[in-house]
Amino acid sequence: MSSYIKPLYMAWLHAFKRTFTVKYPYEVLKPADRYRGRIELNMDRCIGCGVCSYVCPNKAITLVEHEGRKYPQFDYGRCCFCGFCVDHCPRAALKHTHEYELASYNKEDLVFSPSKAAEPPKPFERRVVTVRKLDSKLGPGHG
Amino acid sequence: MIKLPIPTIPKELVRFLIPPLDQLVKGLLSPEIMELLIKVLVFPGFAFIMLYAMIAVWGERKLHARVHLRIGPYHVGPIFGLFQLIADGIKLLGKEIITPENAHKVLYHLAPILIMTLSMVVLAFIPFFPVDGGYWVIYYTPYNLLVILALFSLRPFIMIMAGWASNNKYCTMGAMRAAYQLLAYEVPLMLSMASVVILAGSFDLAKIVESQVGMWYIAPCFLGFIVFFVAMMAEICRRPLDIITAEQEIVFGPWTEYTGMEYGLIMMSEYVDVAIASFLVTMLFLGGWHGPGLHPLAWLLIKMGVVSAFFFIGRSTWPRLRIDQLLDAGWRKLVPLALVQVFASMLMVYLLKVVF
Amino acid sequence: MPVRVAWGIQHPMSGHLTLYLDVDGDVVLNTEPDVGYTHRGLEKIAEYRTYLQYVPIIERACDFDSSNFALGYVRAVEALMGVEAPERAKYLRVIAAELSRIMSHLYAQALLSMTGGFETMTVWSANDRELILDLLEMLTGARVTHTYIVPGGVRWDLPKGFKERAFEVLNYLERRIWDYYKMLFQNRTFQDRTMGVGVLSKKEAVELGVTGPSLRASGVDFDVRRDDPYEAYDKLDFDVIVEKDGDSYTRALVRFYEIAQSIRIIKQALKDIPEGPIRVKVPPTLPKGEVYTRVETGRGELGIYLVGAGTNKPYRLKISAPSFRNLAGLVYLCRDVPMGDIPVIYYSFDILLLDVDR
Amino acid sequence: MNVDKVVEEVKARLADVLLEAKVERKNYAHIKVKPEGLVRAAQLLKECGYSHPASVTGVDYPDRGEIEVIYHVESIEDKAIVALRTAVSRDNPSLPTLRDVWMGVHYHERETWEMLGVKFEGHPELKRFLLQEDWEEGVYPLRKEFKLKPES
Repeated sequence: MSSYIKPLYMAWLHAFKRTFTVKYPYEVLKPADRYRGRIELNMDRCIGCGVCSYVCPNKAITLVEHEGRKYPQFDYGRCCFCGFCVDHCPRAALKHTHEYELASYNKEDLVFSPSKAAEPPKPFERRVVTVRKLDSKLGPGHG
Repeated sequence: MIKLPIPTIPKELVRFLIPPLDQLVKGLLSPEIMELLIKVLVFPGFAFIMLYAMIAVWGERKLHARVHLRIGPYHVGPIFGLFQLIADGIKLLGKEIITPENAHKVLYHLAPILIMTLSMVVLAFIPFFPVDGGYWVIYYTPYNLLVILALFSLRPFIMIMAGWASNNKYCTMGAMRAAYQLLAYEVPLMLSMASVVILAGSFDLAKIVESQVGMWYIAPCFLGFIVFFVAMMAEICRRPLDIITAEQEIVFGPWTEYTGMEYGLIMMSEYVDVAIASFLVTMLFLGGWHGPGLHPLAWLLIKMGVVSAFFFIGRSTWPRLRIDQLLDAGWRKLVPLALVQVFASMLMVYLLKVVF
Repeated sequence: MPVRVAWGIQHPMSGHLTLYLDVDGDVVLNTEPDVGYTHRGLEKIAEYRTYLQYVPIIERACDFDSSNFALGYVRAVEALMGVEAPERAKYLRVIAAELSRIMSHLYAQALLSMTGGFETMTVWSANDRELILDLLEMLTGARVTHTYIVPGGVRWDLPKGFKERAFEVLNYLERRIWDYYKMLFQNRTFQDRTMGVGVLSKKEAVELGVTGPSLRASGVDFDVRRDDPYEAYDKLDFDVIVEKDGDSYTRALVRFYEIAQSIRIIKQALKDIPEGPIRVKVPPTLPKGEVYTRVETGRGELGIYLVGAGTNKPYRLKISAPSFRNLAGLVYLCRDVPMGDIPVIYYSFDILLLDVDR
Repeated sequence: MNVDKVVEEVKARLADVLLEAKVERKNYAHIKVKPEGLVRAAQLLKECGYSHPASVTGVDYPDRGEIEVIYHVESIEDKAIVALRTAVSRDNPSLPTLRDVWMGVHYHERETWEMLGVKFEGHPELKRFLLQEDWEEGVYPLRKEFKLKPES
């Protein structure tokens, strides 16, 4: 009988604990330092060698002509955010930003031309939760 | 030229057939009619049920979410998503009502209307609180408990009808399960109710409540209370016993094919059923409208709200049982417990008669 | 007369699997699986990608357990090249793989409790899985598909503050899982639903080739981590959980205890981790030859058969996925059971269809 | 039975069909037999405690004109793997099914048939498994002549 009642007790107990939810559109979690978000291109350092395009597993990077020089163009419809291009760039011209809200209404907007890729990341406009709090009152020995 | 006599209608007949307007208005505005209108439209009728469904859906989702350590409805309405049901209702109104090609069209569209009607009709027989010279009830009969349970046990037949009419394998399976489930809960439900009826000596809910002035029946009939609560949970398909509409197994049971507002009606009827079940539990075991200080109706609603919460929290407490396990529990556990309770009640009544 | 019901592809609980069930009343007489809805031809793609490019792709073979899958593939590549990862990288790999295993097991537990409509455990498990995902994000930079383990080592060292946060989260989780035990495994209704459902005896389990926690639940004492040790597992102390009942409840219970063991392994690895380099140079091409390696993923044993042809692309790659092997057990058990037990048996095996179809 | 002993046993008892048998590394041996000796070899391995297959792989070698089929067989007791391999011609690849020896080989063989066209004689359920229903008959995606379309 107690094995029927105990879950009921547990359920009522947890009804008054602190919630886990991050209210996403209003507040966002701070990504970790190493987070692999949108790739930012440093146009001054880029030499247009094409290593990023060669190493990309999904062929998301193509080299395009821009102001008379070759620069990578990123297609985030294909990108898998593995970061091999950043690793292999001989001039460290590529860098991950923490921007991850890349959804768009059409496929064409996901193709980031060199000039668009060179823009700095947009800052978060909402409250930023730095880290998830662990509820020390959860678990046995605490109720 | 022959003058034909113009047929004349006797004045009495005219007055009888078409009553003058003033009398009509007077008749319609008579206190009896007005009272009936209030009962049907406000309490316990449409307005109350809409309000209850709104608060119940919100409360269930909130409670459920809190147990999950979530927040629950958050955006719509003033206090953290109270108007969620209205938003859902508007969405459902905008949806197309789809009829499956091979369905029996008439029965298919009749089923959701019937199940909603059936749930609402039950409200007409519940005496809610005493008013001078009687009770606040739409239609009073001394056998109202019997009528309510008889109407309640019609629900599986409508489910079978819907399941058959939808012409879908999952719907048919759900309909069969509805029939099985009827066998499991109906007998313990009646038996546990009988123990209260024996103690009160009446089939009238009002009398039963009146006889609980000194002591709520939950004390002498604790076993009966448990059995009644569990059987009622099976009757109104709350989570551990919602085998008929088991989502993970047979999609949505007999109601799989319904869309739009027909689906809305079905969901609404479930919440009406929770309201009625909570009223019944309150009145049979928890002293109905008795309580110090407040208006009887307030006490009734408070108790009923608490009982509803216990109906709702089952969803986040236990996983669903299998149909054979429910039948097993119904016949091997609930029926013997209910029988013990019936004999205990009889013994109590007998002892009371002998001793006093 | 039995009716053939298509349980799947458009069903709340089927995932990407279709089971054609022959149902008589409420009893399933026979089952025929129809898989392939997520077939992406990963084995063929391998022949068109360099061995490094394939790492993020094989992680997609099993999204919920990506580091373990990457580890299996990377070990095959390294064995073929004759390269060994440095000592510190081995420990880091163990940490990533075990975090990935916890992530996978929590998800399996969430789905299994969902089969009974028990959303509480689903959300609790998902909540605590988030904490593990946060740790993985700190370590690898991505939450689900990490691309952390590459041929020759790992890509990054431990970040600053990782040890403290990891101990904090793991200590919390170690306490918290006993809430799961109370709420799920001691819940009488859950026991009723899963105990004695889908019983796979020891002999049947071995003959069908069932693997992983499902095999250990049937009483077979076999774990690749201990019996064919790879990376740093031979230096770490952990128990292999073996139960003997072989029903759905036991399969869930084995996974539950393995979460505790994984926490233990990560804590040890974080304490014992040696200093040193994390990545060594690897040759640019795969040498001629072939190799078969196996690792223990969250779902069971993953075998990778790799044939090299002297180019930088594999000549042939075979992924022997654990869910593919467990599928045989599922089909074997879905006979003469009530309709309500189908989802329970399905999710007790923790079959991920991405992994079956590849 | 230990892999060394298995290799000795195989050499002693399957000499007429054996092409190659060696211990490659610790707990891993491979045995190559002629197709006609496959069932006998499988039965022998099962006697030795190699109770279930871990994978069935087909590798296409167009230059040699043959498809190699490899059964990786596991033993729980020895924690060892034996790769039982055989080669069939590409033009008419056909092998006896090992389903009667190892129950677990069922879906593996079905997949190998679908992907490489190796026909397993006596297999009860040799039909579409992973590929879609309207896949062209006689096109086997893991053979080398099947090329992926170049991406746009």
